[in-house]
Amino acid sequence: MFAYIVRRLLYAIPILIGVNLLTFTLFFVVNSPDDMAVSQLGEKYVTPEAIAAWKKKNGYDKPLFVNAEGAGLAAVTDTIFFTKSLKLFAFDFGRSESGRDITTDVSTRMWPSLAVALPTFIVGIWVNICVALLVVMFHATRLDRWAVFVFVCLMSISYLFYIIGGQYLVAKTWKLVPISGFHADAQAWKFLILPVLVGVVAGIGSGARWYRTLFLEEANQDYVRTARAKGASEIGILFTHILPNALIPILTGVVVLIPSLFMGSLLIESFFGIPGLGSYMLDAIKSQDFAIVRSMVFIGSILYIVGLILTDISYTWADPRVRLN
Amino acid sequence: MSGHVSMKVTDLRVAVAEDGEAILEGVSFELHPGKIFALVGESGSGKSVTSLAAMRLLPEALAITGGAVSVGEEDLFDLSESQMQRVRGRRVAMIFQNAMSALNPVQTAGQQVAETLRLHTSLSGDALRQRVVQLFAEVGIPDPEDRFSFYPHQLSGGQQQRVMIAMALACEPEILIADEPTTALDVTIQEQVLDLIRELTESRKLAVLLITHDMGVVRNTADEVAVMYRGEIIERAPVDDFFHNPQQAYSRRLIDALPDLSRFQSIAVEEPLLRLDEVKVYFPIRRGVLQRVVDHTRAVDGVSLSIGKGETYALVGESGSGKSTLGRAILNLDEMAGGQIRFHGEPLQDLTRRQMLPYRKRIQVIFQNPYSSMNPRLTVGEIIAEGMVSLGLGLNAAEREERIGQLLQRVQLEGDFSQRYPHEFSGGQLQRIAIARALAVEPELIICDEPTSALDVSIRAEVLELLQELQREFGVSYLFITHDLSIVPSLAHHVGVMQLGKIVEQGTAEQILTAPRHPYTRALLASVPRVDP
Amino acid sequence: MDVKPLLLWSDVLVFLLVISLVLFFYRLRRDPQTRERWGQVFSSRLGMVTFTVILTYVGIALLDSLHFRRALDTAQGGASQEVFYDNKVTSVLDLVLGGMGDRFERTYSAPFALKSFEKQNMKDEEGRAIRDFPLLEHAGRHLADPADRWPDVLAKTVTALLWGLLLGSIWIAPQWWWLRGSANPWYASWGVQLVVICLGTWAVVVSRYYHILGTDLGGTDVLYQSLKGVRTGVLLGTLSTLIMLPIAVTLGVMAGYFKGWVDDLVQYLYTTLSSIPGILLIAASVLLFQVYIDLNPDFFSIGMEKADARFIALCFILGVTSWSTLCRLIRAETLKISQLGYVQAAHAFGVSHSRILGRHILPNVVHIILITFVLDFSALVLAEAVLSYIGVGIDPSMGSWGNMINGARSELSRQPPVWWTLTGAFFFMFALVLAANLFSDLVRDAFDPRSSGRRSEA
Amino acid sequence: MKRQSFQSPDAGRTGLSILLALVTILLVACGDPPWNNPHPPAADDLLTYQSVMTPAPPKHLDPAISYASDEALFIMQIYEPPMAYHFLKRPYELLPGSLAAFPEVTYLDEQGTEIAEDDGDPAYTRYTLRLRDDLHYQPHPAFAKDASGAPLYLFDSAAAGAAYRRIPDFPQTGDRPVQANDFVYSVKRLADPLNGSPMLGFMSQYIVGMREFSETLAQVPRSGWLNLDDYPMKGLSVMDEHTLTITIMGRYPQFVYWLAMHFFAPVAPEVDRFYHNPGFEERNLTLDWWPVGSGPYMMVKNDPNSEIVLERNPNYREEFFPTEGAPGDLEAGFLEDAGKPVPFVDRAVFRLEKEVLPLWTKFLQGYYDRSGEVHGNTNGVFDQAFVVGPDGVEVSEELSEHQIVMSPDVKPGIYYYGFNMRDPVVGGYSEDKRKLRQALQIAFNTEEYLNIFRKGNGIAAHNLIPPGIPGHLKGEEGMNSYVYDWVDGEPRRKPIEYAKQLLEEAGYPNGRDARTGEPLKIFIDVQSQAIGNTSMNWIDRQFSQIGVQVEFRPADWNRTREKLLTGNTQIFSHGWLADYPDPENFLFLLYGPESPLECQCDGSNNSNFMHPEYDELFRRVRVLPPGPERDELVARMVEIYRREAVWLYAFYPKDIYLNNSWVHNTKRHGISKATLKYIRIDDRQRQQMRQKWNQPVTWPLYAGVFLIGALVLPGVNAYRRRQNATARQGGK
Repeated sequence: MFAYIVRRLLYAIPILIGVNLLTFTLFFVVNSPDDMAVSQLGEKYVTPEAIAAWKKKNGYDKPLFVNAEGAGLAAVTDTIFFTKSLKLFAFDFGRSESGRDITTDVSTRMWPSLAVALPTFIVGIWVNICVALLVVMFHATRLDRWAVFVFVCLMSISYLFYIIGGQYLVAKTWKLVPISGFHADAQAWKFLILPVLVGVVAGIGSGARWYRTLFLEEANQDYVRTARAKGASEIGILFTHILPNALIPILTGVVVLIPSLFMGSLLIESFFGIPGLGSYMLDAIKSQDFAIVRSMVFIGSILYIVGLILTDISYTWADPRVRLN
Repeated sequence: MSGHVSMKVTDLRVAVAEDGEAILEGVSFELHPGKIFALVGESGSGKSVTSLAAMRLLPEALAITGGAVSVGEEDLFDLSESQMQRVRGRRVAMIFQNAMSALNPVQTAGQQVAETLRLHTSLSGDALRQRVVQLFAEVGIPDPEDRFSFYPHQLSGGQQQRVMIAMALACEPEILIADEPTTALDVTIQEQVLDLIRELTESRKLAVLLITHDMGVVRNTADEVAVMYRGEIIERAPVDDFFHNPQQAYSRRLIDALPDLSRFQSIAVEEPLLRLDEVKVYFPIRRGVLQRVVDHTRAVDGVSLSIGKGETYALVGESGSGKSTLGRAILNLDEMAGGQIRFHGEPLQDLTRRQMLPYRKRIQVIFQNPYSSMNPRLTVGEIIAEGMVSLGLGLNAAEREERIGQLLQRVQLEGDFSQRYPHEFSGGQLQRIAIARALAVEPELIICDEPTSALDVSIRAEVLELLQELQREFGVSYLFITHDLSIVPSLAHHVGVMQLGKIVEQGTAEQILTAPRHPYTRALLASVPRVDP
Repeated sequence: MDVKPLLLWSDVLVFLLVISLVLFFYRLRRDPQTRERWGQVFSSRLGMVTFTVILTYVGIALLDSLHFRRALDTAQGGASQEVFYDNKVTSVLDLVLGGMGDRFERTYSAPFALKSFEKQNMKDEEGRAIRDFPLLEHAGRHLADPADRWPDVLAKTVTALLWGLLLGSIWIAPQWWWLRGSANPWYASWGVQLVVICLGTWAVVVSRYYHILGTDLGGTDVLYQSLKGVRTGVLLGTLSTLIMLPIAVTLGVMAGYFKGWVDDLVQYLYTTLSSIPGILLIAASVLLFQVYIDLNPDFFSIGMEKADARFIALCFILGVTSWSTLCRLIRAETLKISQLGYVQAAHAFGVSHSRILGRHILPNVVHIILITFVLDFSALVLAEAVLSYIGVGIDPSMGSWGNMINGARSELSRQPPVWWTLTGAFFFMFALVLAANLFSDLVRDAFDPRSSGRRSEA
Repeated sequence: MKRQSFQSPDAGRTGLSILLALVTILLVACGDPPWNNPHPPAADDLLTYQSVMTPAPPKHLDPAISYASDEALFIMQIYEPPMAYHFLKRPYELLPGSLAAFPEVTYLDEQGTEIAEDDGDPAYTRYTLRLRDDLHYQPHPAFAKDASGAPLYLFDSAAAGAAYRRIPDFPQTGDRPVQANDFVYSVKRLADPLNGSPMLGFMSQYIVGMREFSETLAQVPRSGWLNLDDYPMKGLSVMDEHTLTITIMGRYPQFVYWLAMHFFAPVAPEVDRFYHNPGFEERNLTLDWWPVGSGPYMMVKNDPNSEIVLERNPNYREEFFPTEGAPGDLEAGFLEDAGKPVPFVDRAVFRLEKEVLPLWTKFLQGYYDRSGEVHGNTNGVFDQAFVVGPDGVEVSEELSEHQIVMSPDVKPGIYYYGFNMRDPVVGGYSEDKRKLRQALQIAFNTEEYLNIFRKGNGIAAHNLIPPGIPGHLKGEEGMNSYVYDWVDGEPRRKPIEYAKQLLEEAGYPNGRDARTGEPLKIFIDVQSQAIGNTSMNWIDRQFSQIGVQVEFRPADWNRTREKLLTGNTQIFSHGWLADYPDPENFLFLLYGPESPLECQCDGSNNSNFMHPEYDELFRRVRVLPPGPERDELVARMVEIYRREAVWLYAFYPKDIYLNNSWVHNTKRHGISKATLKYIRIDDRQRQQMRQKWNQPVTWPLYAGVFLIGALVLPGVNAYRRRQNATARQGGK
């Protein structure tokens, strides 16, 4: 298993290089370093000298991928791509184009993201499982079919409507919670109720439907018949046989998401004014702040890869049949 | 057969819930303590449905429409579901066909047995554990203490089935329903499990309902037998009577499918067609950070054999013995690690895809699963024509069409089947089509990889018959790969017994079947059911 | 009227798609397994209903994809006889709707309102300056008394519905004749068709007198906008998948069949792509295309073509970012199939690689493509709204539900709230996505071997 | 035997009551309403002003670098530049800020000898600045000293100071009086190329020796802090502790306005040195993040992701509320606090609000005192609640209960769509081209556009000089007579028929080229974020009235800028916000040499307007002091602008800020942001109103609980039915 993890981590390096190459290409096809300087310097009194100074200060005064003037290895190393990527691999994200330290920003904004994403994730899974179990209890009645229909309806509503509706009703009309904002203090939960609620409700449709399918799939397995032949009650079977088995695909399906929780949710964060990484990313895209975009892509890729590895590990943990090699 | 009746099934009727199509049309029988009642029939005859209906474990698509199942005083069909839960496992227990899937994969074997006890007794803690270990010992699981915390996948097939039996017997039920308890097992283990059931029936005075398709099992195990055919019991008799004097033609056919170890193929010619010398096929085992090859799985480990022209060579072995890999190696589908294959004296190994082409025409193959060996999206005609086209037999479309018609007729199908699709045919018909496909390129050797193991016994015989006819007609040789010794005598000239990648014994069919030398061969042979030993 | 047909790239693609789908199904007609599975889909009432709803949307989208430019009147005393065309692009849908999109108001107005939502400076009869809600230009002008509004609406509704019934029966009668013997529940489809035709007739008739869903900030009819959003939604949902199909299928099949370094390379490619946070990839790519379009204005003679180019780019990007899932599935399935007897048999018959791929592998992964196609459809329609919110979606000049929601969001916080734009977008989007989701369930049940296996077991 | 049984109805009821209990507990736990208060409970009793920053946090807070109004909002509370504006008086009036009196101006010739003011063109102008003597910096660790008098927080290595992450982490602070040299130091910082100040290019045209200073510094090898005091700048000199002089080249009367901007506010060298401690920059301990000044407030928290908090500077000089104002101010209550010492509020919290919607809701709930600081944030939500009518703002009934006070704010700026005068179709100075442009101007109904798309928040411009600035005329004489007629005491746009006629005269009858019959198509370059689909459609409809077709070419800012620099546009959108209230700051937008094509620079004359008469007039206006002579020249220039129809349309942006009733002294100042010190809050009223407006609606909670119960029960029943079923009922 250790060897397996090490191998997966080594495999991550070419992937990250590829990711970086793609990010750089995409970004610099659109923008030249000059464009970046102009966007950062504002609208008034932008002189070529100011642009040159900005590029020098921020390290964009080099060729992108190949330095024709550089001798030998310098042809590749003395480039924007190499210098900027190398720093990323050392987890040195540097400063954003507007001059703020990205590491500090990321490490402070990570927590609000997590504060929303983690409860949404956990409560979401819990609620979905409960609802799915309830529906499985209805199984083979007309209610079951209606429940599935309702799930599909819930799935068919755009996330935006959940957010808009939630804010309009709960915060604006009923005045139960603040409409947006976040404070990292004892009363932080007050701000989290609504985003978590919206996140959970929006996820019920697809989540509960998926879990229901998993439960029913397990319910058709031979060992369930065995358990019934033993004389176990329906509820007993549900909890001692079906649930643990259905948890395998559930767990492994969601484990890949856990690291990405740090990245937060783009929409929820921007609608609810939560200063997390999701809105950080959105702002960076909007203001075309390449340093942040580059770093976030890098972090996102790493988290994704970690998620994949965790998934594999969680398989071995949840399912005694699986061994890694 | 008189005395106490443990379970009485009267006029049991089951139908498809949706359209009311009848599955069981009035099945009745009784079970007696200490006796094994065998319910025999081919797939789809309704024998499993009978057992599930009796336990009220039918899937939702099926519904009980009539009849009664009484255990003691109680009619099980009058009980509520929650009362029924008290009957299951305690008074009536059940063991299922495929133990691997019938056991919960994420619970240890011990826990699963303990669950039955916990449901029906007040045992708990250490006492519970002790009881489970005791049960394990009783059903013959080695190291019962350790096995308690083994997961099902860590146990062998036979042990899994023993766990099932332990689970069923945990609460000392009066009645045991065994639904094909040995079907998925290798023959040697099959015998041991049946012995165990027999033994327990005696010692515990169990009333056993044994459901099986295997007449050999019935012959060796049951006290009374009933034959099911299309949802009805068509014949019911004590075992001896049944085998000596079957009343129904259908029963007769079932009995006839049992092997006859007195007639063998005479050895015809000695012109070698295919020669294998020390053939080895290894699969690498990779480990470590860099995935270096640290070892090899020796799937085929030095096999030598020779097949003559117009001869059938049966390669017998249990699953995992490497017999199918050998077949693939001959076809150049798996790479060889060593040794030589000579066809007409010319080496086949190390040929490229292109160089292999001329031989493809001459060596053909028939696979085990007829359903997966036909592309569902092509018509039968297209399937048969494929080889003719790609191997360049030089026929035009009309000629091909004509040849396909002939071939289909030759394998006892109708010529106009060529426009139809595989899913419209039964397994037996598909296997005939597979034979036609192989014959289409006029091969000299056909590798038959378990061609009949997916078929019901009555159809199996027909297909084997056809193969023999074709051999006589076209002088084609067969390499017949099988796990089932019982079909060998009527078919093979030579037999090789394979175990763990090696041939442990080979010789003429008569030699092997009448005077086996290797203990493994003997074990295999012992488990073959016979009508009249 | 002189018109000049205009074929946008997306029109070309969507008609190509329709043609290829028709051909595809025509070819598949003779494949009994596929027929049986489709039969399973259509043997349920739900399948019929949802399919009809989807077809309605597709129909609207196709009508809206037949673009043309009207000719301008010849210039007075113009020296040349050359005909010039309006740079405003009209579609057949606009004709069908009877100018619903041309009846502009000044700004907001509520559904069926007679007066504007906002006050304006006016002169009363005596010429004094007053401030009041002005009457709408195109709503209720035929009414003598504002109090007659609801009776009038009712009367118009009844007539429209009667016309709708008539048209509906004319439309359905031949179908009934043609499909008399069919075992499928066509009546469910006819029911939906009738409802759709009645609603359509009603909308076209009543919209001449009222704004059924009100008007938006710029005074455009919201119903019209919602209908224009149909094309965007449907095309995005289909074209994205269409564009990614060749790449995903080719790579997936190659990886699963040839294994070895091909497999390693393809796996590397899709792991890399899928490890980039999707939204960033999409945003970056959309901006890239935007710049390309900005830098090459000569390629696009009219604004519509520009918006269209951006739209296709978006489809392409969404396709590329989602290919990895399909590629992975196809690779896995190919791995499985290439172990099956018939592929082995083909090897034993010396069939060439390309023939094996073409005859044995590809046809047997089609069901995965199909399932992905229907499953992705609704996800893509939903994604559009989110992307438009982030600002990397559809060009603002192209009608889309996402753009409508985006614009309408702040309207809800007005006092009183402007709810109708949001409602319009919501219902049109919801109906499509719901139908697509339900339909995709049926398709998956029918085509996914796992779920169909379960069914036959029962 | 113990049996597992499921007592469903009981269980259902128990579950329900547990849920109910939970909700009740939750309600109790929430404490007293209002529950939706987004502010954390106050830890102290400082009077706190609660406001917003929108839509993004400030990027720069360094007075030498920042050049944006949302940044000035903070900088101007913390720093105090030499000059300031009168809070109430209009037109805008300059006052000494940190100076004791207006700067003394002396004119010098080439040799540096003093000459009289009207003595021809002086070679230099010298400004002598005398400081107030009560100026004092805020407490700050940069001023903290150890026993020996050496700065306490100077570290040799990054590790030594690693414990400090924010300014409040430093336990010791110190302060000191402001000295003349601090002003000199801050001008030198403008010239330091490493700072990249936007003022460097512009100011080095004027301040003597600035360019040379900058070039010298560029050659200096440096790491860490460089003491700028060691490098003299020719135009700057410190006379004594409270006096300094700045010498500029030639005559530039507008220079005194620049002195009211934060570029010239004092920066202490110790502070600069403190922030150059090793490792500080990595932790955002920079002047760009933690400004240090002598203004009324100081920064105590800078979390750009959520909030910025200012607190009263205990060392702030003596300052009083003005005692006189503009006409009407007394009636509006703006003089209630006349003569009282400022500032009034102890603390100001600016919370980040990216979206207008939640901001607006919180404002209406009373949680924000004002609807905005830099923007009124009322555009997106303007509606029936607030309508701009001819008599000011009309408020809906519900909101009039809130007694919200409006503060209209006309910024000294102008937004416009300009023609590129070098364009072959719409450009050029011939009669037919003029007519074409005028026809287009008439067709574009600016008033309607503003009403619909800016909710009346704008004034159609007849002039390129906005109201409140000399040169802007009201009434008939201020009307653009090429586009409007004077009817019934107000300007009325000329009829479309007239536009059509002009168009015909220009050679485009009915919008078709008279020679080829080709329809006239105009191209408008817009910034893609700045325009929506609806307004594009609307503009399209406007021009279709005269048969002209419009094509939009949206692009991002970089691309738009490129097009402007290369003159590759036909019609473009642009805007200008003035730095100071002087007509020169607007008239230069059309000054020929300012054309980007002419100067090969980032010039402001994006229309590439070249008119010799205009240019000549501009050169004279630039150096003239305000007065009738200048007014007359300005009027002639405006007339040229109107006649040549250089811009398609233009308007002066207007903004409406809303204030809750407990906020006083809310008058907007169009230019200066240093107004926080005048704000007064009635905290008691604020508490009451918040209570009143935010009573939560609780029935949905109970309804939700019952709904869940109603959903669970049928499931339980179905289960029970199955448990009691026998095989006899034809079921299972």
